[in-house]
Amino acid sequence: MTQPQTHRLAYGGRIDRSRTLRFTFDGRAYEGHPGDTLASALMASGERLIGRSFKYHRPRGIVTAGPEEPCALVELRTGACREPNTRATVAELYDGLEANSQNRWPSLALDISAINQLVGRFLPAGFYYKTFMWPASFWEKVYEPIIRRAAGLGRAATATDPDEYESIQAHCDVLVVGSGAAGLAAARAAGAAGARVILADQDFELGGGLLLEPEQEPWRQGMLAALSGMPEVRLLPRTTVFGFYEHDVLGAVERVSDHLPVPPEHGVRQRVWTIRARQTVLATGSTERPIAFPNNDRPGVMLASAAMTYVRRFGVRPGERAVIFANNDIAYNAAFALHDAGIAVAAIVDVRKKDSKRAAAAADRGIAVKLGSVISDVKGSRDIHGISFRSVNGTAERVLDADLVCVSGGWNPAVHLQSHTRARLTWDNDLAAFLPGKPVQAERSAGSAAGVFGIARCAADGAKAGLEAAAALGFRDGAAFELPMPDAEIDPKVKPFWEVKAKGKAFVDLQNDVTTDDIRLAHREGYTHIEHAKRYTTHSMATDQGRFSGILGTAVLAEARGETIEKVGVPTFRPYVTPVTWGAMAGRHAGHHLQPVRRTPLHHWHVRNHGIFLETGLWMRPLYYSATRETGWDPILKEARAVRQAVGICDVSTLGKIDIQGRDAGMFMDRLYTNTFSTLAVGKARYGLMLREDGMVFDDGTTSRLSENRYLMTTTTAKAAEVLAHMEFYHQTVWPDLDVRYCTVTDQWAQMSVAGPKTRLALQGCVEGLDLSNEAFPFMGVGDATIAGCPVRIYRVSFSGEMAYEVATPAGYGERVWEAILEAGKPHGILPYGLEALGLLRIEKGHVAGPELNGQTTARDLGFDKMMKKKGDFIGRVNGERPRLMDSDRPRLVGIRAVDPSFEKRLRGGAHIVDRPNSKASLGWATSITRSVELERWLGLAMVRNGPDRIGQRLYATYPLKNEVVEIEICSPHHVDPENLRVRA
Amino acid sequence: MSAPDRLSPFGPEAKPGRHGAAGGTPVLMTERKVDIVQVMAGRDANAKAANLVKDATGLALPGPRKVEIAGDAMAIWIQPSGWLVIRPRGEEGALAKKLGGSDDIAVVDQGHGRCVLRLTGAHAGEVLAKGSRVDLHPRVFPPGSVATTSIDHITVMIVKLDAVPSFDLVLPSNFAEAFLDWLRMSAAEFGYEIRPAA
Amino acid sequence: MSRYSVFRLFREGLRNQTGWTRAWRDPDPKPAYDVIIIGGGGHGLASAYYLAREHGITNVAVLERGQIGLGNVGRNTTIVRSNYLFPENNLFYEKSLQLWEGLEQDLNFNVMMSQRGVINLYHSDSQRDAYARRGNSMRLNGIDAELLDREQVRALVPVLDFDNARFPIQGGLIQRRGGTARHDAVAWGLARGADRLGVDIIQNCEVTGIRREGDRVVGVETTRGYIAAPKIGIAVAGHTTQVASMAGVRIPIESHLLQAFVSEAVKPVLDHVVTFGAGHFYISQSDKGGLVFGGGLDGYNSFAQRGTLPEAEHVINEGVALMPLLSRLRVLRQWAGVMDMTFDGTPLICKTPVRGLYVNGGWCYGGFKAVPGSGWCFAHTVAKDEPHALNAAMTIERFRDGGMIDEKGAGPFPWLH
Amino acid sequence: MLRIDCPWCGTRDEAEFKYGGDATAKRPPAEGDGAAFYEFVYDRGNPKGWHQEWWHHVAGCRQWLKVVRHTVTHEIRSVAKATDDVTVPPA
Repeated sequence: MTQPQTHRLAYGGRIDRSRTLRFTFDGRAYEGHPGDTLASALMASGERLIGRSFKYHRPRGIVTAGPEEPCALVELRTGACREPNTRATVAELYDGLEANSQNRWPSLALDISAINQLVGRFLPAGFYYKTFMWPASFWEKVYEPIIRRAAGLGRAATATDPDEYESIQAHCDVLVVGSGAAGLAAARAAGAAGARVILADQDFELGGGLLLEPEQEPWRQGMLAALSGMPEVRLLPRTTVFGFYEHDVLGAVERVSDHLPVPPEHGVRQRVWTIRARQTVLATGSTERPIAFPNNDRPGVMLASAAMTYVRRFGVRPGERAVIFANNDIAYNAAFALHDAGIAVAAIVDVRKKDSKRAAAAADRGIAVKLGSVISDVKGSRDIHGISFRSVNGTAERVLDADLVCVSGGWNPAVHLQSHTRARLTWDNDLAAFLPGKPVQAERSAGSAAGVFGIARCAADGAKAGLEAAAALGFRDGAAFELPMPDAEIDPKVKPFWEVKAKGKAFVDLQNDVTTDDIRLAHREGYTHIEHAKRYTTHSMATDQGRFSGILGTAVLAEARGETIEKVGVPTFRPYVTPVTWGAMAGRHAGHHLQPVRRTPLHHWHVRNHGIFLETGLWMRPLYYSATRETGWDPILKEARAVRQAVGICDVSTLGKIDIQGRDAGMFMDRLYTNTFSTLAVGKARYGLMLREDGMVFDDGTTSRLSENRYLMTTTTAKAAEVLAHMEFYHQTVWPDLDVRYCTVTDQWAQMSVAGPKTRLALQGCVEGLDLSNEAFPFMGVGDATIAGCPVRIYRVSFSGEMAYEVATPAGYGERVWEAILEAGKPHGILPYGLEALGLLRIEKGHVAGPELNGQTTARDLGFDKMMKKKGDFIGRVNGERPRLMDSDRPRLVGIRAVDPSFEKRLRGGAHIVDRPNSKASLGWATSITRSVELERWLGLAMVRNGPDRIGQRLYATYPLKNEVVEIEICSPHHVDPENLRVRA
Repeated sequence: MSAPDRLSPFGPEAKPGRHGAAGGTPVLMTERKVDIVQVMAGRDANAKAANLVKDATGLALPGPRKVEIAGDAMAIWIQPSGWLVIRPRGEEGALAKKLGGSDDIAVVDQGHGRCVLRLTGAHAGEVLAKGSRVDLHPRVFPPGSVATTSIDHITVMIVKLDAVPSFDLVLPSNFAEAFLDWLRMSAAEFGYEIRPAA
Repeated sequence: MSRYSVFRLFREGLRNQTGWTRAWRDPDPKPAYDVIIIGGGGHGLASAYYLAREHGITNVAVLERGQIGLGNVGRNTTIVRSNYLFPENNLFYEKSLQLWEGLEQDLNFNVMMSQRGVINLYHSDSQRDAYARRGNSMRLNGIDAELLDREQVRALVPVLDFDNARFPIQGGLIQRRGGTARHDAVAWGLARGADRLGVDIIQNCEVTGIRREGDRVVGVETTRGYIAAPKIGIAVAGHTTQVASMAGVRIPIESHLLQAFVSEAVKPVLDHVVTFGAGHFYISQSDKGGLVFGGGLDGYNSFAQRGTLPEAEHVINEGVALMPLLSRLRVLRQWAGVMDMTFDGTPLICKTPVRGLYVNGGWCYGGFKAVPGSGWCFAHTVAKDEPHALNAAMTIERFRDGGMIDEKGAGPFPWLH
Repeated sequence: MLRIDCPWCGTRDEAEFKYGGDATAKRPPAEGDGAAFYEFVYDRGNPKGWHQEWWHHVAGCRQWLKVVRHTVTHEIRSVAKATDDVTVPPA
């Protein structure tokens, strides 16, 4: 049965009593109204116990009404949508909401681990550094699993998130963070001046503190109406600005659909805004802070402003009989708000001795004020029924019945975002708080975030900030507007007071269970710096990152050190102001959307024809083709045999292609490559090798000379982009005088390698306008022709070692040409072949590729000594000749073959080469291994110390990961046709 | 030689039709059938290149960040001394041939390597803003502007045509399908319609 | 300052923890020491500890500009492993790992060394072969390593995306002895350990100059006065080039930013350290429940200890792609550390052209796991005035003579390592 | 996130650029010796302060730009074309 709203006020607040929303907490049914948060709705039903603390599992309730809530954390939603550690105080209520308490077993009311309280005296801060060491072997096996199970708060979702997220790239003249009186005024002032404005607030209702002031409602509504009417002003409720980054970029997360059971169709759950703001106004307000006193963590102890918020905004009675504990005048507002709502206020316990106007006002309402007094204890456990209080430095305790304690230790301006910019905070003695410091980025703080209190004053301060921000960008003379009616002048001055020293645990970090004694212990042990004390005690390291009570820890530490709070300081504030969901940050890039897919012009032919694909970089490339999706070597060997024995065709469109033109094109090529291209004949191709400036091989490929001053370079698939950037670097920064122009044409061409002894026959059946005979079109020739009416350029180059022609055609004609070649090749047994067969063939032939060009090998290592021109400059020449790179003992490229011709004992890439089966001394490693169709055995390429001098030696390939050792013979890398006759056939 | 039919780089999934949220004004997506040629001028050859393009197409070569638009044809500034010349599709390779080129002016046919997607509709700017890091606000990016940027890791040229707003997006063909995936996801909340190529 | 023991904890429990005293002293600097270590981070403290423990050199000062342990040792992702390709690296890191294994007994301080296993995922055959080359190299050198196939990885880490990934997981290389340790505790434990052996740990003492006589060092100028020493060790990763230049020594290092992140604490979902093979992402779950993760460098020289937005998005993209159920968790905090990046990704533990001046730096982003091994080797190098075999290759000269130790093959681009 | 004011394209996000390291290193002429080429590749400045560095506008105009940036504050003092001479403030 549904829990009645026993604590809902009959009237007042911003909730819509005409509509009822049903929800459950730990399986029990509750109801609330639109405008409620989960916390206010639970409170309306009289729920006090919401969670358990991290270490002692003490009962915890609701202590704030905002995102800084350290205690009332729940698991919201279930299954794949479960959101652990959700702050009930900002979770907007929706119909059907399901929430569960967390970090308790078996139930919230009866939590076995609460036993930790009894042994608590033996578990001070940092105790784990001093124990769990005996016996040594027990840590992983025994202690750690126990600690891990006990730790953590809520549970993660159980499956992949069904919701979507996205990001938005925003630009504005003025970003205003916070929509209280200061924020609204700042936005309106800047907007009226003509600036492009974004106003963001984490709350689902805009207005900040105005939402607690019914008499200011007309002004708030008027401001919102005016802002909504400005085309260049964008209002973003439910949007938390979480970080202020360099160059005036801010990050924000908009909770688009978290207030709905599920996001609307085609809608996202959350959206991350990257905001480039020319000026920023931080009107982030301020948060009240607690005071440490024994049992200050009991459910029913909350911030005075929170109690006031539940009464004024949510129409809820947080208790029946309240005691206010304060060191300032502003807190009296809470007392009066409660009183006006018919809640008994037993007393205001005010640490200040001096009487004040506010005390008189309290007396008028018949509220007792205990000046110069402090609360020394709280009675009760899961619920409270009274407090003890005494004079500040007295001992005689008196008792008061109360079920609600409203605490106010003063206010902390929300300076987190400004701190991200590395501005130095300044200390204010009147407020006993840190204020924003001198800006170092284009920002200014306004309103209570800047230490200004009172609605009217905040509005005026915000308007000024908005005007200044706009003026700084040249936007002037906006229309003036009316400010809110002046409110009661309240002196925000506080009497610094942080801790009541008395018997019992007084908490400074309510989530991590850090007490004032823990801080003092850290100090005793030498962890006296705020960062050390924080890390040693875990104070300020909970989900609220110290926003709730960080300053308390500093105050206690400062007292122990005998120094000022200003000197001790607070731990560095870093992003995120409030934690941000991973999904929102990932945006559209979840799952297979991590990176875009790059497709060749022939992609869909491969799909239709059973290509089995592999992700290589961004590309998708067919490994092999199999209608039955069979795995293993058979389909690969079949394709490779087709090439060795008949003809095959392979999509090589992924090769990088760069069109290079200009009078100095040849000279440029000569400097990029180790070998010479300025001597290459027009209409010819040549294999080229590029080095990095450190002498390591960078890339290789064939480059053709299309005319006197025009070359077409091909690069490896992997390095295409890097090669272009490399060329641009050397041309633009080192040799700007070279008269050369170039651009990528990779996407322009579909390119296919047709290879095998019957290639010429196959192509002659479809190529028009080019004589393919060996005489007319020899190896390394380049020519234009047409196939199936499409223009093609044909390069007679070979990667497989067979007679081969690469056919390039404009991308849109790729499939036509490919299919025409297949058609013409049919009588000759043509087969399409994929990456696997391509690799097999190049390994047999001894062509190097990725595994050999891995950035660790020099040209000499790979046997390219002869390709390095003796005269003239080229990139990498000099550093490539450093002594240890010339050392013949370096691993150098060789071929290796299994001695055993059967396929029983397998060679694998990554095996190491040793001279005895059981040797541990590696002589090198196998880079590329394949089953050979030519030699019917395992073979491949390897980098071996003194490799070329070992040709003929019997060594071993050892693979300890699988305990395999295979006897091998070192041989030439060119397993197939070392004389290169076939490619010239 | 007349141009044989070619495959669209946007792939078989780019079928004409209305998708995403119903109601409201959809974003319209149309593949443009065009020829594209990249022109790169050598040192001190910008004027010569301008004349070359003027004679061949009637288009003037614009300066940085600008596009010269004449009817269905346009010339886009892409980098110092570098432009793309785009006009409705004609004979295969004809535009490049007509421009010819010389030792100090490189002319490179990109008619298949690049493709153009027209994006138009009241929400077109909002859709692009989900990926474009460039400010497309009319104050800073009026019609006749071009920006090359990166959207979802794909290098895209954004050409602002009018205040609707309408944009021509120049894409690398190998990424056309991937870009369309992203665009469809981003436009779904407003609803979108894929039009037949034109 | 007494030992930690169960008895001690019990007694202090009964008397409200009032008996605990400073974990390490707070001495004023003496006029002279036998050895000065500049830098009170993990490496500096470990170096001092092993100088005293292994070589009996106890008249040592560790000079820390601010407070110990708040540089990279307090800013990393706490991963400990020795799964390197080249013997010059894997033998060194293995020594370090072995020291880690005994560290808490050694120091009588629980650094929460957790050998939960480090898994490097591979996503293609060629990547598998590259990891196999590494794993086989480790095995030949007596270091544990196992190659896992897809199903073996799934059994260990079921929360990874095996169904919808852009770069499907094919398997992984696991070092079971690898894992994590509580980073702050390492600094504190080493400080306490060194202090107990007589080392002076001097905080708030910034070195402003290194005094030379001819080709040798004689002492340092500090904000707390001149301090003499015939041997000076620099262990200030992140600022190595700045400090070395005080002695006129140029070091081939660039400073780059590496970011780290932690999520809100949740119940255990991940029992290992996992590294994504198709990007820059690694993650583990702390004993407190937070998911601690990081990615690549920001990619440009930086001394700003400040997180940035693009790298956060980049890293978190890969995290969600790898572990989809992270999507609804929240990232709590983002921070950054300044890395010493060398031109081959391998550190420097060596002598310098100036007699009596030694450098320990260039940790790139492998510094944390190296802490004990680095201190052990640096102590040897300083004490004996010659490197130990384990760090003999980690010299400055290697770049001149071509002896780079480039595990990635990324080349002379520090920001790519 | 850095925002780099490309002299050709205007102010753009870091994401459009690739970093290229120290822009003060000059490649020696062809006849340069080992020491000279060692310095070009390995002897880089690593100032804590103003740094002259290469940025390549890869997803833009594809120009290599000389950027003067502060390595602590990230403030960018100037962005120039590859062939321009730039002045670097004292660190």
